[in-house]
Amino acid sequence: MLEIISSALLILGAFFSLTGAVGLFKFPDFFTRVHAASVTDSIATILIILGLMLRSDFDLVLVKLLFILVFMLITGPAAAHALAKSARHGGLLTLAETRGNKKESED
Amino acid sequence: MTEIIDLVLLAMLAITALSVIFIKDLFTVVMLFGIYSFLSALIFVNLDAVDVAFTEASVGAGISTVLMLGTLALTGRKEKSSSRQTILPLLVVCVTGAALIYGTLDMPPFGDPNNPAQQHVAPRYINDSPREIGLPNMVTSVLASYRGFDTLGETAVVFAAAIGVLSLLGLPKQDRTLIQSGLKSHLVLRVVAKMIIPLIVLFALYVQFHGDYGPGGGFQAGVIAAAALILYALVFGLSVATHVVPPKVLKILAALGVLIYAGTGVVSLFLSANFLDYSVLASNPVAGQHIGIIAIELGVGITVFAAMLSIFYAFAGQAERKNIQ
Amino acid sequence: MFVQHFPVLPIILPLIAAPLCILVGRSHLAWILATLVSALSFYVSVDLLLTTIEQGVLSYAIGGWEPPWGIEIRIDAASAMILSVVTGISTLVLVYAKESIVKEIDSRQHTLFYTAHLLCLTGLSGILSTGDAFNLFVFLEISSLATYTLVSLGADKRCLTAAFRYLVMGTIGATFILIGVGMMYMKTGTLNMIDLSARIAEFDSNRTLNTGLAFILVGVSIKLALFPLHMWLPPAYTHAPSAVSAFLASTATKVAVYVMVRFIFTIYGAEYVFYTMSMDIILLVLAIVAIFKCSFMATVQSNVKTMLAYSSVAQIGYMILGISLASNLGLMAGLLHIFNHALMKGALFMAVGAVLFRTGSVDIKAFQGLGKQMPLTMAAFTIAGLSIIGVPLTVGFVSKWYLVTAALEQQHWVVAFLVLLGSLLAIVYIGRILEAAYFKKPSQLTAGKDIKEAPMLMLVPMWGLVIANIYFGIDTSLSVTAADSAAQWLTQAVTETGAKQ
Amino acid sequence: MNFIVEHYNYWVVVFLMMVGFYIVISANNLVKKIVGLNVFQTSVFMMYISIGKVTGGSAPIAAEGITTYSNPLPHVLILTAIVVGVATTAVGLALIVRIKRAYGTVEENEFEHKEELI
Repeated sequence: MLEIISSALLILGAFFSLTGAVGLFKFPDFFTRVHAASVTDSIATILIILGLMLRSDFDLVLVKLLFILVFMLITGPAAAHALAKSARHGGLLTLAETRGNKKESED
Repeated sequence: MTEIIDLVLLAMLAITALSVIFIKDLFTVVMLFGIYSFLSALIFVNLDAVDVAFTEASVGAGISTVLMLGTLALTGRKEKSSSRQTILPLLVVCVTGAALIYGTLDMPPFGDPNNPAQQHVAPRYINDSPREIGLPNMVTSVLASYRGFDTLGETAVVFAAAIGVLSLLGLPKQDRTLIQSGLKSHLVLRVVAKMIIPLIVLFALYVQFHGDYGPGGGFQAGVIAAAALILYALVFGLSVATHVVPPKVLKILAALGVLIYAGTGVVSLFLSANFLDYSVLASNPVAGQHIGIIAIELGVGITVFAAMLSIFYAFAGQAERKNIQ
Repeated sequence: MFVQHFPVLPIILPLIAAPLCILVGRSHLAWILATLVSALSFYVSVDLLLTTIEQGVLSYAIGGWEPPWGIEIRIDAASAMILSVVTGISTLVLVYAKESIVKEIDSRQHTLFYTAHLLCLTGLSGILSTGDAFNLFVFLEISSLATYTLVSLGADKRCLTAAFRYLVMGTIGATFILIGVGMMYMKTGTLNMIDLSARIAEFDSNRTLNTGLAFILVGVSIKLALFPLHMWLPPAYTHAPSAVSAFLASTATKVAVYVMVRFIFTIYGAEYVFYTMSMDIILLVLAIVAIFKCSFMATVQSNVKTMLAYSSVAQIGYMILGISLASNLGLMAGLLHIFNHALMKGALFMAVGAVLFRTGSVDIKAFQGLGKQMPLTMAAFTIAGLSIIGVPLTVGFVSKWYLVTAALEQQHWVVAFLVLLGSLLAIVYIGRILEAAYFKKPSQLTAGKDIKEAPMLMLVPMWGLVIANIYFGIDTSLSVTAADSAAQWLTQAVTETGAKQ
Repeated sequence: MNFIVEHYNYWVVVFLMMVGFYIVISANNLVKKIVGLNVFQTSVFMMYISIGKVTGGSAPIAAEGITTYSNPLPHVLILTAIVVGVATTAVGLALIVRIKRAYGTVEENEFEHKEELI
């Protein structure tokens, strides 16, 4: 039973990593790409680590995985936030804004 | 299965390396190099070299990349195109490559346990080191005891690098007034950094003292501890960091680490054994080995921590100088 | 009680003294410490030399682990001889440096200079003493890193690009050596040099081992500045502080030559290198081209330090020439020239450093009229210069003599002739300086300046070397005995491995 | 075919070495040269680690129930070599910073004298 749940979690995690990677390529501007990348950081890692935890015995490995999970949960979003914020700080505009600007200049 | 993972990783490495040649944006080049390091760390794990992977990830992808980015901040991120001829380098590289391929023709098959490399010296390390040294991690046993002299040399190299960078760039002065620079507006980062830095230092200590049983050891621990303070300096500003760990102290620590290592060897001289023979450090040879290894790993850890951090300070000090000007 | 630990002392004494220099902080204390430790290492090395000539090889197992599992320190006559040269020159250079670096290096960096010098000494001693191929790489890198630092301490900004070029080429060389050692390990499963030689002797010819040797030889050739891989050397020696140039020119490349000798004769065996792979022809040609091309380059330089640097590359050609003759006598001549060249080049660079100290320039114009203004310095320069040319009663003559004899022994008439012809070029480039110093009026560069003789602390080590130049030129017993027993030991190892086949 | 399976790892490593070496000697920018040096060295490390791999082996940390271990010796050598590599990188980068300050450029073709070319 645990085996099946774990497999499902792992596959789901792999799926989200893949979509994150595709998004990184396909999305049009920086901010949407950061969003796609942070999907890999957060949900995919959570799912994969949970899947691995279900597979391991109740021992030190489990605890280590738990630590990694907590660590990822703290650093992942912080990194994405820092990226987006510095981009904003550096004057990068979102896609909607650049489009808006264009329209204004055309008008 | 291992082979497939290996192949995929090798292909990714090749693509990364090739793109470094053609990309002119140096920031991207450095990032690609970080990726290259991480990928090779994965290959090292795949080839059972966990200690090496750990080091490559913390050094190649960590410290080296940070230093390269620091340099870029001072030198600019665009490579200018040049009219340099590319034929001669290409020729040299092709000759070298041909020689290497020629060399692989007589190489023993990959992964065969009957290879000469696996036959002569190595079996003793694998079979006897748990008994002779008393540690499960054979890499630590070989590193610290059988080939302890190499590691002493390695510590001296790190120390020499610190001396080199200090003589080239000099250390930043410790300001009397605290200038709160760094990422002032990033509240989220400051909070997260405050949460994480103690954890990183704790992890470094774990790696330092658990290196005898699992992957890790003085070198990796030193780098991780230095990384914690580098993060601190990045988020809260260099001048705050120099108040926590003053540059002068780092200089002394770097020297002290080498002295601890060499001193351990000298102690065994005075106990009328050969240099770096730890067996005489306690009445029981295995216990002696253990004491010796803990002592020298501590020496390595201290030197690496101090050297890496002072190298970072030197680069960061240059960057601050440039900002002020 | 320490006698049995003597083999390891030349490495660990400077290694411990280097961090101590940082801890003591004050530059004159660091100077005293560094000089004392260097002198102590010199004493130990000479003792080792006398012991090895009498008793043969000394082996010392680091950590008590017997080789090939542990790292072995292995001192034979060849390594002890060069070890004595390196530690001796280091001591003299340190005495000399006290005054010399005052004008060339920022006072805040004096302690760092002594530390880097000691680390460099550690690396060089380690290369000479170790009996382990990978350990050699580690010590090579210690000495290299320290050398980059030392070169970059120069006063002119061009020392930076020189040091960077040296760093890039040196690292490529070291990585090539790493590749070669890896290939040797792959085929033999060991890293200990003696063990390697026994196991390599089991192969007739092997493509992996051949490639390994080729990579090691190219890597070492970069380190020893064999033509055409010498491009890093002239700028590095020109722009480094004088004390550093004097030390590096007389030790660093010599140690690299020793590494080449070690790999050719001890590990692979002359049979394998010279007959299976016919490396002797390649080395012979490169050596002769080096002698002529670089001697000629030396004759057209106006910067005297650059001139001496090119002369160094040419002199390295003589050493490689001796090795490539693949005979006992040739190897002995090569080793003897390592010893002798260290004495001459050390003295020459020290004299030029003294001129720089007083006149502030090393352009050939600055030398005009110095024969009267700095008589002692220029006398030292003259004697050492005559030694480079190979005038009798100097050490230069002794090494040329043995080199020519070795060439004639092999019926290489042309080579013998070319060696003598090379000396003519040396007459030209040394002669230019002597002419300027003794027969020309002071130029505008130095006119009006009150130029005095160099300070005592610079003259004493300089003249120490000059006297050694004359002493070993007349009484050749010690140097020739040492070189002879070194060469015999090295070629003996060859016959031993040959016997195993 | 067997030969290829047994050696492909070394060949890819050789290719990586060539790429790294090419970057070192052809790059015009000094920082890129250092990156190339690192790529070159890392590839050599991979060759060593490949030497030590034993098929079916596990990481050389003694544990119950494991009989085959990979060879720990190359791992030790490469640990040392990685450290040496980062030390060289640090000194090289510090030199670049100083060169930038002294010359105002880190592009090789912008140095004035031929002698200063690297």
